[in-house]
Formats: sequence, C-alpha cells, structure tokens
Amino acid sequence: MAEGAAVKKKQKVNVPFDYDKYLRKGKLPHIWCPGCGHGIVLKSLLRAIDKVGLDKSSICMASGIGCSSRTPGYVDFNTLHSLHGRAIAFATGVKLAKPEMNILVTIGDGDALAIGGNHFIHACRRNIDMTVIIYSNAIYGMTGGQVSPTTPEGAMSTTSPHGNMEPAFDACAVAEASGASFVARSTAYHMQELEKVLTAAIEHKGMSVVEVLDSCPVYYGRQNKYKSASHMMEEIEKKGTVSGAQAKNLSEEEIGDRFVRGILKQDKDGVEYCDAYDNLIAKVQVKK
Amino acid sequence: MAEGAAVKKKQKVNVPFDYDKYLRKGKLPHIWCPGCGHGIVLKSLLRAIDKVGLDKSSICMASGIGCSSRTPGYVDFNTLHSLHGRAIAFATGVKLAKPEMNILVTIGDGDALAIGGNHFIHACRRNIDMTVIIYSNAIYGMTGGQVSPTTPEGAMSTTSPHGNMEPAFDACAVAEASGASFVARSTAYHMQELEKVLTAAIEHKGMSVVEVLDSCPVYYGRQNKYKSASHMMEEIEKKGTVSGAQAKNLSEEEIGDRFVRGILKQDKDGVEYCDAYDNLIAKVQVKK
Amino acid sequence: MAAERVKKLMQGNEACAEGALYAGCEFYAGYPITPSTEIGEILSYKLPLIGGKFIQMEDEIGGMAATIGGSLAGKKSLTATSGPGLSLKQECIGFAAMAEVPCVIINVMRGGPSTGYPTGPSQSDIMATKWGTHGDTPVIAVTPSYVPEIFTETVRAFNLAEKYRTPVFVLFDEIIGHMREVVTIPHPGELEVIDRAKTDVENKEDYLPYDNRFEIPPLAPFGEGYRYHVTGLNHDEDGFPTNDSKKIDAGNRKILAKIENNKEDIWSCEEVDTEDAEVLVFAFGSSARSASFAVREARKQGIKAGLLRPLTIWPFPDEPLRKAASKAKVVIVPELNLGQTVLEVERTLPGVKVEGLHRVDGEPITPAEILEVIDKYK
Amino acid sequence: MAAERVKKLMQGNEACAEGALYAGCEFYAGYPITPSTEIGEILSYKLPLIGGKFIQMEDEIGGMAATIGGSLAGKKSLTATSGPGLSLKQECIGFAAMAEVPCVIINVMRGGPSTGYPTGPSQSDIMATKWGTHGDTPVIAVTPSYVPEIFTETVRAFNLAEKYRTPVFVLFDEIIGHMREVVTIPHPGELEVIDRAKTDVENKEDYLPYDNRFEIPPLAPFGEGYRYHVTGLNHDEDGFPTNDSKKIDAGNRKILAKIENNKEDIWSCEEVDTEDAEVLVFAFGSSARSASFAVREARKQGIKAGLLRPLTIWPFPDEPLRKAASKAKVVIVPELNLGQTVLEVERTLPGVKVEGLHRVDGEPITPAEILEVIDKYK
Amino acid sequence: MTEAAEKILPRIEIDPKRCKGCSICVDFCPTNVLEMKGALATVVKLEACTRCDLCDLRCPDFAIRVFD
Amino acid sequence: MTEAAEKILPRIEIDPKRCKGCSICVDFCPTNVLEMKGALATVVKLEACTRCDLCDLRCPDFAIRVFD
Amino acid sequence: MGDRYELRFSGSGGQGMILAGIVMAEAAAIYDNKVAVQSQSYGPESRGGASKAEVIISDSGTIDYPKATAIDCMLALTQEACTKYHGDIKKDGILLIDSDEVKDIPEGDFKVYSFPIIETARGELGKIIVSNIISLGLIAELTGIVSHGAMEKAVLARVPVAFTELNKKALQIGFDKARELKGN
Amino acid sequence: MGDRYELRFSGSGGQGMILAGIVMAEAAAIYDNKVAVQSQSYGPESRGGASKAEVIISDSGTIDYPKATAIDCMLALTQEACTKYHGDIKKDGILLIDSDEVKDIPEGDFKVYSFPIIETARGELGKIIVSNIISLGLIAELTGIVSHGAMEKAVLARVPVAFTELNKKALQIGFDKARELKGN
Ligand SMILES: Cc1ncc(C[n+]2csc(CCOP(=O)(O)OP(=O)(O)O)c2C)c(N)n1
Ligand SMILES: Cc1ncc(C[n+]2csc(CCOP(=O)(O)OP(=O)(O)O)c2C)c(N)n1
Ligand code: SF4
Ligand code: SF4
Ligand code: SF4
Ligand code: SF4
Ligand code: SF4
Ligand code: SF4
Ligand SMILES: [Mg+2]
Ligand SMILES: [Mg+2]
Repeated sequence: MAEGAAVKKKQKVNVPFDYDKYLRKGKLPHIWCPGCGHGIVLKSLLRAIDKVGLDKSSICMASGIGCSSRTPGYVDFNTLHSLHGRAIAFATGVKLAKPEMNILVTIGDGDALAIGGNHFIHACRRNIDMTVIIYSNAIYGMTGGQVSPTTPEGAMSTTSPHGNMEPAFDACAVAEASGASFVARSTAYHMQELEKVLTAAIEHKGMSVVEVLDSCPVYYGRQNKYKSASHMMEEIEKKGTVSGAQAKNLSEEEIGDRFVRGILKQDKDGVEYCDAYDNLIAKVQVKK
Repeated sequence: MAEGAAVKKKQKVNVPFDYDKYLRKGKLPHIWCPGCGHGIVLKSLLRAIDKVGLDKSSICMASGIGCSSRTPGYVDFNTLHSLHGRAIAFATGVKLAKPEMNILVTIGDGDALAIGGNHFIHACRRNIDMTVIIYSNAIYGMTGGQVSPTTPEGAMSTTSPHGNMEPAFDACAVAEASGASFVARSTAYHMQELEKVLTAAIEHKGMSVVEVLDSCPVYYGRQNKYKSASHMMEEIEKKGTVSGAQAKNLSEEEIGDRFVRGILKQDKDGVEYCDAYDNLIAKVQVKK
Repeated sequence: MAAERVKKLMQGNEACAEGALYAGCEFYAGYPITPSTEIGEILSYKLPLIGGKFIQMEDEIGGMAATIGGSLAGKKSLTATSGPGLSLKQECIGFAAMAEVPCVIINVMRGGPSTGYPTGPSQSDIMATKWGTHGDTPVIAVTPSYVPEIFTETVRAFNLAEKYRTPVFVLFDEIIGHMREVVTIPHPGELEVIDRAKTDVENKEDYLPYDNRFEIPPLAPFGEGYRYHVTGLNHDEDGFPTNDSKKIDAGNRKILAKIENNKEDIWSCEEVDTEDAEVLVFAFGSSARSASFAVREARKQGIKAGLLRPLTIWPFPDEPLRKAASKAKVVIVPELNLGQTVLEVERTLPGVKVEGLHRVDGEPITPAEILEVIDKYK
Repeated sequence: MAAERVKKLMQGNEACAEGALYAGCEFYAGYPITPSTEIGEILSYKLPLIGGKFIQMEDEIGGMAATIGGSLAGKKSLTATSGPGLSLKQECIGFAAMAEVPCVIINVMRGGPSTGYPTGPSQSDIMATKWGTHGDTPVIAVTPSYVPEIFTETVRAFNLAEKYRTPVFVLFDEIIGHMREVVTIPHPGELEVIDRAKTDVENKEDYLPYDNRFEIPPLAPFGEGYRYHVTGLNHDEDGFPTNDSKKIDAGNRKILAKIENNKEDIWSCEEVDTEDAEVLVFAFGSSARSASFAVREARKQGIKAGLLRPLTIWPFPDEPLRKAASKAKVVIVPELNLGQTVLEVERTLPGVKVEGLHRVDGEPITPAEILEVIDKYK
Repeated sequence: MTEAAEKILPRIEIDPKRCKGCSICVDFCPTNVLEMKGALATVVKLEACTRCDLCDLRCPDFAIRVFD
Repeated sequence: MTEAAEKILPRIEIDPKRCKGCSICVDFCPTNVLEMKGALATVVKLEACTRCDLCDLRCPDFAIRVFD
Repeated sequence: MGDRYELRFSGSGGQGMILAGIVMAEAAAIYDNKVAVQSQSYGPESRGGASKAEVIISDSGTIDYPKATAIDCMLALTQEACTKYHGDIKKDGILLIDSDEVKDIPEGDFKVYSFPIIETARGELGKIIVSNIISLGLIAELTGIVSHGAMEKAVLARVPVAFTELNKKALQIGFDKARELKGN
Repeated sequence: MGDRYELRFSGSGGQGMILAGIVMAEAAAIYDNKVAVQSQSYGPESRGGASKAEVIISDSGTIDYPKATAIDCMLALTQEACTKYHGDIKKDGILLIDSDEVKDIPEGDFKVYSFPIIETARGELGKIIVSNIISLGLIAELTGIVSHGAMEKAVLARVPVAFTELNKKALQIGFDKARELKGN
C-alpha cells in the first residue's frame, strides 16, 4: 500500500507534459530541420501557457514569415501567419480591436528586428499588452542562411561570405530603450528558465519582449563550422551567456561579449495601451 | 590709430556670420511659418559646418518629407529631398557608394522616428558615418498637426483631439541602445550650445544623432495654447530641459520629465561602417 | 415621429468618415497623408465617442496591417491614405485579398508619381489600385463624384467588403475630398448596411475559414472559439498552407471568381442621355462633374452627347459601357492622368473610336475642355 | 591572342549577377527573398573583390532607397527581389522614375498574390511592374527566357537605365532563375556597355539636373562639384519643387515621353516563323520556351504557327505584335498568371481573336498544353 | 540488494515518426541512457535514467517522453 | 562723458522681405532694443544694444543682423 | 449656365477667405434651402500668398462642376488676389474690393464696388479678423443671393459664442454699407 | 523530340540529386561540348521528401523547354521518388534503381537496371555520400550520353581536392558495374 502510494506519487511527478492538448496534431511533424531550436522554444512556450492557464480561444498567436514564424500553424489557437516583418502590426490591430484577447507573437530575429524593426520599437513605445518571443538564431533560416541583425561580427552567412562586418543589435537593449515594460532573455538550452521567463512575460500586462537565443544548425551551424545542434547549443547558448544572478558578481570585462539571461526589466507601473484607451473612452463618453 | 585698431578689432568680432555663403539665396524666403524653429536649427547647422570647414561639394544633405525636410532645398550642397521616412536609407546608399562624402540628414521627428524608425535604428547599429539632425517639434508640421512619436502624453493634436494617450519615445535613448556612437540633444532656444553639439557631431566619425527640440508654433503651439513662438521656446525648450552639467547635480526626481541636453554618448572606439567595409575589401583583395 | 435628418455642409473627407460610422466602422488604423488626412482626424475624434478605436500607426504598412488585424478581430475596419501611402500598403492589401479579410481603403488621390503634387487633385491611381500589389488580385473600387455620394459609396464599400470578404477601395480626388456640399445623414436603417455573415457550423471545430461549400465562406471573428489559421500563402479550405498544385490553382482562381461572378451586383453606374448618345463621355470622380456639365451644354447645342459615370471602376464596368456605347461614334474619356481608364475603354470597345482627355497639371479638367472635344464630333 | 572566354554552367540568378558585373555594376543594396536570393548572395561575395559594395538593408524599402542613393553617388546600382519585395519597393521605384535616377531592379517572379507560393514559378507581376507605383510612371522591363539571355538582358537593362535615366526591370520567373545552362562570358568590350552621360556645361553652377535642352539630360554624380537638388515632388529643370501648373504638366509628360519616343530602341523581340503565321503565340520568359517547342511541333504537323517572343515587355511591343499578327487568325498568350499580358494583346489587336492560356498552380505551362490550343485552330 | 531489484524503471517512449535524429537528447542526457542508432534516438541504458526529463524538455520534435 | 559720446553704435539690419514678424528677436533681446511694429521687427533703442547677437542667432528667417 | 450663381472670395492666407466661403455656402444651402458647393485652392506652400475660395449656388438640382466658370460676384481683399483672380468675372458681374488695398482696379465688363473693408474692421470694431464677416454682409446685400437672416444664422453658427455680438455688428455694417454703395 | 536526351535524378533531399544533375549537365555541356539544361523541383517544405533534378542534353542548338517531357533515363534512389516520378519515362527508356531501396518496381515499356548503389557506396567506399557519384558512373556507361572522360572531369571539378581519389573510385565503380549490368 505504502509502496503503491509512493509509486502513484512518483507517477504524478513524472507524467510528461501533455503538449498534444495545445497542438494541431494533424499538422505535425513540423517543417523544422533536425536539431532546430525552434521546437524547443515552442515547447517551453506551451508549458508556460499551460502554467498561466490561458484559454485557447482567447489566444491569438501571430507571426510573420520565417521558419520561426511557422509556429502558429502547429498550435490550436486563433493563429495568424502574416507577412514578413508585420506580425506585431497585425497583432496590434487584433489586440486593440479586441483587448480581451491574449496576444503572443512568435517571430524570428529577421522578422522582428530587420524588416519588422519599426513595428517592434513602436509596440514597445505604446506598451501594448502582448508577448513577443524572438526566436533569435542569428540568421535567416527560411531563406537559406543570410546575415541578420543579430549575426555576430565575423560570422559567416550566405550574404556575409567574407565574414560579417556589421555590428549586431542588442535586441533587449533596443526593446528597453523603446519603452517595453517587460524585457527578458533566455535560450533554448535553458528551456526550464525559458519556461519561467515566458510565464512571467505572459502574466505581465504590457509589452513583453523575450529574446530566445536558439540555433539554426543547418544554415548558421554549417557555415560556422559547428559540429552538431548540441555543439551549437553548448557553445552559443550555454557558454555564450550568463544568468542575471551570475552577472551581478561579474565585472563588465568578465562578462565580455556573453549575453545576460533572465528578466532584465519589469516595470509594473506604466499604463498598458488598451487600458489607456479604455480610460480615454470613459473620459470622452462622460464628457459627451 | 589706437582707436582705429580697437574699432577694427571690434568689427572683426561682430561681423555677423555670413550664411549666404551656404544658402541658395534665390530659394529664400523659406516656406517655414513665422516663428518656426526649423530656421534656427538650420542656422546653427550652417555655423557648425563652417566651423568644421567642410567643402560644400563634399556634403550630401538628405531629407525625407516634412517641413524640416525642406531644409536641403535652401542650402548649396548636393541635396536630396527623398521620401517620407527614407532619408537615412537613401543616405546610406550615397555614403557607402562614395565614402568620401560628408552626410547630413535633416529630418523631422515623424520622419526619423515614426515612418523612418527602422532605417534610423539600423543606421545606428551599423555605425555608418553620418550626422542625423532630428528637428523634434513633437508634431507633424507639414500635414497639419498630427500626433508624433515624440508628442508628450496629454498633448493635443489633430489626431489626439482628446489628449495624447501614447507614451513618447526618448529618441536619444533609442539611438544609444541601437548602437549610434554619438548621441546628443539640444534645442533651438540654446542655439549656441546647439552649434557646438552639431560641430562635435559632424566631426565625429560614425553615426551621430542630434535631437533638437524645436517648435511648431502653428500646429503644436496653437493646439496646446502657447501664446507665441517665444512662449513655446521658453516653456518647452528652456524650462523643459536641463544641461548635462546641471543634470549631474540633480536626482532623477529633480530632473523629472525634463530632457537632458548635451552630448549623451560619444564612443570613439567603434569601427565606422565604411571603414569596416574598406578593411573587408582590403582583406579579400589580398586573399584573391 | 421620426426626427429630422441631420443636414450638414461637409467636406468630402468628412462625409467619408461619417459614411464609415454609418456603415458600422469601429476600427481605424492609418498614417496621415495629404489630402486624406481629415478622414483620420475626424475619426480620431469620433470613434472613441462610440467606443471604437482609432490608432495612428508608425507608418502606412502598419496602418494597413493593423486594419486587417482589427477586421480579423471582428470589427469593420478602415484605413485612409493617398498615393505614396497606397504604394506602401500594397503588400498588405494583397494579404487581405489572399486571406479574404474584409476592409475598406480610402485613397484620396493626389498628383503622382512619387511625392508629385501633394495638394493637387489627380485620378492617377486607378491602375495602381487594380494592379499595384504583385500577383493576380481581386479588386473592388468605387468612385464617388459628389460629397453626399462619398457618404453613400463609403457605406456601399463596407457592404461590399463584408459581402465579398475582400478589401474594397473608395477612390476620389483631392477636389471632392476637400470640397463642401450638403450631406443629409440618413436615419439608421434607411441605407442598407451589410454585416459580416455568421458561420452555420454547429461544432466550432468543424469551422473552415475557406469552406469550399461557399463561394464566399463566412469569416468567424477571432476569439469566439473558432480556432483557425490564416496565412498569405496558398492555402487549403482549412486555412493551412498547401503545396498541392490543384489546391493552389483552385484557391488562386476562387478569389478572382467571386468578384467576376458577381460583377452585376458590384457594378453601379449613372447614365445620362446614353440611349441615343453618339458622343459618349465615360468619366468618374470630379471629371464626371465637368463631363456632366459639358454633356448638358452639348445637348443644348443639339449634339447627341451622353455620359456614363461609373461608380464602380473595378471590376471594370465593361458590359454597361458596351451597352451605353452601342450607338456611339466616339467615346471620350476625360481623366486626371496620362491615360489609364482609357486603356480599359479601348480594350472593351474594339473598333470604336476612343479619345482620352488627360490633364496632369494639378488643375481639374474643365467643362469647356470636354466640350471642345465633343464639338469635334458633332 | 585573345584569352578563351569563360564558359560556365550557371544558374539563372548567377548569370544575372555576372551580367550586372559585366555591365559595370558596383553597388547592390537589397533584402533577401526567395527565389531571387542567390543574386544578392553572389554579389555579396563578388562585389568586394572588385572594390564594389554590397549591403543587405533592413528591408526592401531600404534596399531600394539605398540603391537609388548609390546611383546618385555615381555608381551603377542594382537591387533584386521577388513579389512581396516588389510591392514594398513601389514607392521608392516611383521616386527613381520621377527623379530620373538610373537603376536596375531584378524581379524573380514567384507565385502570388501575397506570400502565395514562394518557390513556385510565376509571371504574375507583369502588371504590378507597369502599374504598381501610384501615378503615371515610365517603365522599362525586359524579360529573358534563357540563362545566357539573363546575362545579356541584364547588361541591356543597365544600358537602358543609364541611357534613359530611369529604373529598368529585369523580370524572369523562378524556373529560369534556378535553372542551369551554359553561359559564355563575353570579353570586355564584346557587348556594348553604356555609361552614364557626362554633362557638357563648362561652369558647374550652370548645371541643371533636368535641363530642358535634352530629352534625357545627363546626370552628374553627387560629390563632383555640381551641387544640385533632387526631389520626388514635381520639379523644374533645376530640380527644385514647383507649383507652376505648366511645369508640372511638362515634367509629368516628359518622363513618359522619353520612353514612348524611343520605343523602337528599347524594344527587342525574337520572331520565329511569324511571316506567314496564322496561329501566333505571344510568350515571354519560361512560357516562351514551351511555346517555342510547341510551335516547332505544330509546324511539323503542318500548322502555320509562329512565335513572337518579346524581350522587352514594357513599353509594350505593340507595333512588333501588330506586324507579327498581320496574318494571324488567332493569337495565343500562354502566361503563368490569370490574364495580364493578354489584356495588352487584346487592346493592341482589336478584331483579332486572342486566347489566353493561364496557369497558376505552381507548375510551368507545358508545350503540350500550348499545342492543344494551337490544334484547335489548325 | 532488494532495493535495486525493487527499483521501478521508467518507460521512455521515442516516436520514430517524429524523431528527426538530431541527437540533442543523446548528447545532453546526463547519464548516457540514450544513443543514436542511425537517424533515431534509442534507449541503451534505461537503468541509468534519473527521470530528469531533460531529453523530453530539449527534444525539438515532441518525439521523446519519459513515463514512470 | 566722452566715453559715452565715443560709444560706437552697432548697425542692426532687418530685412523686411525676410522678416516674418515672429517676434522672437524682440521677445528675447535682453535689453529691449527691439519692438514689433505691425508684422515687422524694428529697432527702438539702439543705444541699449550690447551686440550680444542673440537676435540674429535666434531669428529663424535670416532677417536680422547686427554689424558694428 | 442659367441656374448657377458663382462667388469667389480672394485675399491672402489668414484673411479667412475659406471660412467666408463656407459661411456663404451654409447660408445658402442650410438656411436658405438652396444648393451650394464650396471649394478652395490649396497649394503645398500656400502659407502666405494669394488664396481663394469659391461657392456655387443654385436654386434647385445638383451642381455638377464645382469650380467657377463665369463669376457672378468676386471679393478681393488684396491687390495680388485681385490681379490674379479677376479674369473669370462674367459680364455684368460684381467685383468687390478693399479700397485701401486694391489700387490697381482691373478693367472689365463688370461692376466694381470699393470699400475700406479692413480699415472698417479695425476702426469700427477693433478687430481686422472680422473683415471677412463684413465682406459677407456686403456681398449678401449687394447680390441678394442669400437672405440676411440666413447669413446671420450661418455666421453665428460658425463663430464662438463669445464673439456673437462682434460678428453680428460686423455683418450689420456690411449690410448697411452695401445699401449705401448700391445707392451710389 | 529527336535531338533531345532527357535525364531525371530522383531520391530524397540530401542524397545529392541536384549535384548529380549539375555534374551531368557540366559533363555534357562543358566537357563534351554539347548543349545542356539542368533544373530541379524545389518546394518550400522540401526538407526531406522526394527530390528531383532534371537534365536535358542536346547535340546542337538550343534546348527550349527545360523540363522532362519524355525521359530517356531516370535514376531513383528511393521508393517514394521512384513511385512519384517514373511516369514520364518514355518507351524504351531506362530506369536505374537502388535495388535495396526500391522494392516495388514500376511496370512499363522501359528497361530497368537495378543495383545496390547506396550499399556499394557504404560497403566499398565507406561513404554513402558518394552514392550519387556511383550513380553518375552507372548512367554515363548505361546511356553513353556523355563520355567517361567528360564525366570524370566534371565530377572532379565539383568535389574538394581532398576527395579526388574517393570520387574517382566511386565513378569507376559505376562505369564498371554498368558494364556488368549491360552484360546481363
Ligand atoms: C517582404 C518579404 N521580404 C522577404 C521575404 C523573404 N523571407 C522570408 S523569411 C525571411 C527571413 C527569415 O529569418 P528570421 O526572421 O530570422 O526567421 P528564421 O527563419 O531564422 O526563423 C525572409 C528574408 C519575404 N517573405 N517577404
Ligand atoms: C509615405 C508618406 N506618408 C505620409 C506622408 C505625409 N507626410 C508628409 S510630411 C509628414 C510628417 C511630417 O512630420 P515631421 O517628420 O515631424 O516633420 P515636420 O513637418 O514636423 O518638420 C507626413 C505624415 C508622405 N508624404 N509620404
Ligand atoms: S533552416 Fe535553420 S531555422 Fe529554419 S528550420 Fe532549419 S534549422 Fe531551423
Ligand atoms: S507647420 Fe509648424 S513645423 Fe511646419 S513650418 Fe509651420 S511652424 Fe514650422
Ligand atoms: S530523463 Fe534524463 S536521464 Fe532519463 S533519458 Fe532523459 S535525459 Fe537521460
Ligand atoms: S532530441 Fe528528439 S528528435 Fe532529436 S534525436 Fe532525440 S528524440 Fe530524436
Ligand atoms: S544684439 Fe543683443 S542686445 Fe542687440 S538687439 Fe540683438 S539681442 Fe538685443
Ligand atoms: S526673429 Fe527674425 S523673423 Fe522674427 S521678428 Fe525678428 S527679424 Fe523678424
Ligand atoms: Mg532567424
Ligand atoms: Mg515634426
């Protein structure tokens, strides 16, 4: 009996997370290449959604164009696979027209920060309530491996065949400076931390930006001589980052060019955009 | 004799600056309304150009569309009045194709930060050598007074007729976070400081952003009940700002929502974009 | 006792905003540009009063994208722009057409190309409206000539958008946009207002956003439990991307066919003295007002002149034109561009003499100019 | 002893990049998009080797803007894109046309509308090329069918751009872009390369960028002491904005006239068996290859079939078409869209039977399909 | 030792239709429970499994799950 | 006092074609040398001018200049 | 065209010519139940420079062409506007000018009325801003195209309540002076 | 069409079918001085799944239609590809299949050659990656459409120098085995 109970308890702990509840199973397997980090990000996101307990019908997941932007096709929400770079602008329309919806935007580094850069900074400025998850693999996966605004200097890509000479964005710094009230960074390697960060991001009211360092083993990996997907995760996501807690005890030199993970900004005081709009309506309707 | 010398000396000191040397006189008077700050910015810029001693034929002044963007029409340089929001992208082409040119971009807050926001942040990221002067009057002047990304919360405009509910950008913060190596702020009221700041900006190699708070007495002024152009300058540009030196001795609360003036960032270590490109060419041509 | 109708001297752009409100528009996203600016300005004031939303986006692309987003969320949505803004919106417009999301796009035409002549009237975006976005795209465009007509045609545009699940353009030129005439606002119910069709599926899981059972399948708003997928890629009836060439073919043809098959419903034309017209003038927008004047004068002079004034320019009213031109020796096409609509007229009427009258100097075509051409054929 | 010419199996997109280099292109600004990506990729490798510049901009709009900027600085400039990118570039393309800045735009056509079918071939941007930007805009577009022709037509596009001071499009579809054929690179000088005309003014102050003395005034590069103004607004010959209606009119007409007046120079067509053709096929790009096969087969069957293959699609080759169709009972227009070029053919040939053959399922039109239509008329 | 004998082994399910053979689960399993066999992850040392779930959490393809 | 007598007055030029009457020069002149007359700035107290040049520096219209 | 009365208000930007046009159109179309169309020319650089507004009034039916073709009555408050715009005045039409501003009076087959409009606004009412309202009074009386009552209602509907009296007075001055002018 | 030789290389993504096509085209067009066109099908989601490349070869003149219409010789390295793509093989054409992979051999008016290509690559050369090169050897010999010399030059021009020997061997295996197959 006691043993049985113990087993039961154990089972409870070890029942694997039921992703199927959120997936459009008929659409799987997904198109992502073997070892692509995008799947890991998606799984972390689904666990976070589950933790927050969002109603599936209340979620609008929007994306642009790119490998990462295929995410909405696999999940059982209101899903909008829009145009390259425009996901946040489309999502702004959905949210403002129907503020009770929960908006998730799943997009690539190119989608968010290259062609979509303007919508990105303005959504941050407005502090409109949505969670933008950047699948930041430092490359254009979908189109076959071109340089992106997050490709590190010196890295190879099909459009930086002599080594990238452009400085990269610090996406989180740009988001912060533009006014986003929640900014965080994690990696596909740190998928449990990522789940936590995403949970906090979804729960946060206002613009939440989560940059997820993840990997494109096929285009970024091959061109930059990584041996495997795990090798990339090890080198870029694990060794290339430090947690916020670690960073506190390190000097800037010690941190070097490693990225700091964790919640980098969380401002709960600012008024969210749709709330501000509701206040405005209340004000003018009273006046009227 | 001694008296004569004294007079001579005095005269030397007081010969007014000869703007005509840089102006296309036939194109004056300019289209700007009475009291519009844009003329003050232009004059400060011409003095700065003179101080640096740039050759007129080496200058390409580019702009977008807006009242401020009419600036290039009045000056005797290679001038490019492009499309709304695109000045920096056009200028990037000119500069990269002919790096020996000196690029000045004279644009409005709407031009730089609304429709042109993406080109703005990417030019900052690339650290390409140009000086971007934002005529920041917190309104769309040319089209008759709509809200802009720098319009303060609560302010009236023709598209925020119930009071603006959107937070404004801190343009300098966005520029910094995006990677610009020189960032400064001044005002039309502080036209001598402005001249100095612009001189430093032009002399700086790399992306220089100068946000100039100036005023649109006609659309911003009237809608927000300012009595006159000088009243606006007094209230917004003088009382609404503190110098960097002052700011050092003030707490954040004391500064409040006043903008800090002066050079906010000046990083001379980063490699400028065209230089980086030249290095790349040198490298690959040797290899070849 | 019905209340008096509101009767007001309005600018064309104001009539447009009022028409949108009458039609049930609750969402506007756009970016200001001369000479369409007043539409957004008025709605920025009025929409919050009725609990609707106005947002000035960071650029025209964002404006169009958010308009489509608002529509997907179930609100009748609008954007307004002019030439350069139209060019920027083209990619998103193609998305709305492909994904079959209703929305209305106002284009107050100014002198082009490029920044051109911002405060001058023009009718030079006719072809850009039809062909501006890449690919084969269905287009409906209406072209009012009078301020009160801007009101009614804006209402009609919303109706067509919802009925045909497609973006619909309202095109007029700066002259009418900034001119003032009296508009009498109809009571609610007086003008037909078509709302979005509701799906009949019992089980929400069975809902197909591109259900092949329908020529125009109902579009369920986001957030009501129908959890479907929307993409600009070629897709199947469930909304998911497809690589099946049969389905790609069918999808591409379907969005065009729904317009083509319903042309008669979409067309609207005014005919003046066309029955026996030997000289037919084909004109829309402000040019049609000059043409109307000229045709009246010509009749006074004993010339058998007539006017066909299309209120729908896309799909092109070829049948009405053929009918109206049945007795015509010549068809005169005055337009504020260097030859756009005239090309369609030529194509529609092989063998008929067609003469374009084009003006692109920032001034309207005068009745006298048209009369001069008519006189050539008397 | 002339060195052997380089002979290489190349992809269409590679031939395009090589053609650009041969033509003297030193500047590329663009944004990657399937199926045109390889053009930028190759140039990102090769341009630095010759001291030229490649830049991947933040988006297509920036790519087009920087291309124009590069050209104003005196470099032959190029951008490459596909459907959605074309839509985004339209506003800037209008600027280049209005400000008369030469540049070359490659559009490797993919299935549209919207994101459509990115890896499928298509010819559905023909009209978007002509009419995509707002206003009346001059357009030159060339349409190679073979990989070696992509090389030569890209060179021709640069020549036309410089000669006529205008943006020039090179349009081909995904099939040819990704197909490989042998290209023999000509020696320098073997193919004509036209460089930008130099101004003849003695005094740099006298330079007028839109000098009315010329049909196509020479464009002095920025930075050489001619300090002039460029704007997308209607402008005077000195380049400054004007509100003078005569000048607005003249300017708008001039940019179209320079193309219209030189059509014969710009046109290029290949004719196969057209002299006595009763069944004429009018086809370009990959469809012309199928048509060529079909026409050959038809002749074998004794049918008087012929092929007119335009290498210039804009300005539309109406005269060559009229000539080639002089004996035709029918003109067949196979194209990978739902009816674009066929409209122009209809307009050009009133009274002649015109039959479009359209395919939009992501597959090429086969010779058999064309032959089937030809057979109907034997 | 009775305890060892009593140890209840977990059940590791690998869906061969979903597994794309990226080897991430193999490379990061702390106790080397898994190995690649051709293009498929397989269990080779079940008894070493600590139920840490890292393989499941990191599998990009929803292909591996650890049950009790 | 000879010194006062000897004081060389500046020459203030206001170009009426350029002056748009914004009154910025007037409002910010520290010694009230200037005044608006209709829509034109005019000099009313030249002797008070300190040649500080603020009027010139702030005039948006290139309309006022102070010479010795 | 028979049933078509054309008015043009011209002056320089800021003199309220467009407002004058709007008020005239409202007087006719809202308060006198006629049909009216108002339009204006509107340049990108119309800050300063000559400015004009036009109103076409008809007793019945639709007004198709909205711009002036043969002007029945034109107001010119500046010389520039007068010179630039008087050409369209029809035979026996009316030209009303500000006598201080327009010294070079154009010749033509039309009747010229001259009155110091701006000076009257300044002198009698202390506000040159009401020059346009005085003009409206003058024109209403000179042309008879709208009733005094309609004009007054139209003016008062467009001005802030605080200025009701001022504008009433301005309008009355217009009415009165026009009667005198006609007497001449 | 008389002077038109059509080849199709099919397998799954990653088996080097496109490279095989390119090498074949180069052998014919660069080293044997014929005319050749190479093309491929290319899906947005062609990661995995059947993949094909086609080469049309002609002795002279231009090849207009670049896709296969009546295939002279097709290679299939997987069952899926074989099933999906064999339909266009012409009468008396050749179908070369991997004997381990393709079990369900399609019927038709063509000659089927079957050989354990992949297993040979693995077994004899230790690298399945050279399956496509072995295939090229087989096809060159089976069809005679390109000379052995041209094929060898074409292969070596496309592979890294370090792998010259490996690829030479692979090709030779192909030549040799094809002779045996033909003998059968
Ligand atoms: C307007 C437009 N431009 C370009 C493209 C081509 N394109 C599709 S996805 C993409 C970039 C994808 O990179 P990223 O956003 O980083 O996503 P990833 O594939 O790496 O996940 C590009 C350039 C497009 N579809 N539309
Ligand atoms: C593509 C496009 N969108 C919109 C416009 C209309 N437009 C012209 S200037 C302008 C804004 C001007 O504001 P700002 O840049 O702040 O300059 P300012 O006039 O205040 O100096 C706008 C919206 C345009 N010309 N082109
Ligand atoms: S190309 Fe890169 S980003 Fe795209 S699915 Fe493959 S591995 Fe992932
Ligand atoms: S509208 Fe405003 S910004 Fe424009 S010129 Fe006038 S005052 Fe200056
Ligand atoms: S649960 Fe942990 S120990 Fe067990 S197989 Fe997975 S990674 Fe290895
Ligand atoms: S991580 Fe998943 S997909 Fe990768 S090898 Fe393991 S089970 Fe297969
Ligand atoms: S120089 Fe100084 S003191 Fe003299 S008028 Fe100008 S502002 Fe006044
Ligand atoms: S500042 Fe210049 S424009 Fe303004 S009033 Fe003085 S002189 Fe005139
Ligand atoms: Mg990416
Ligand atoms: Mg501004």
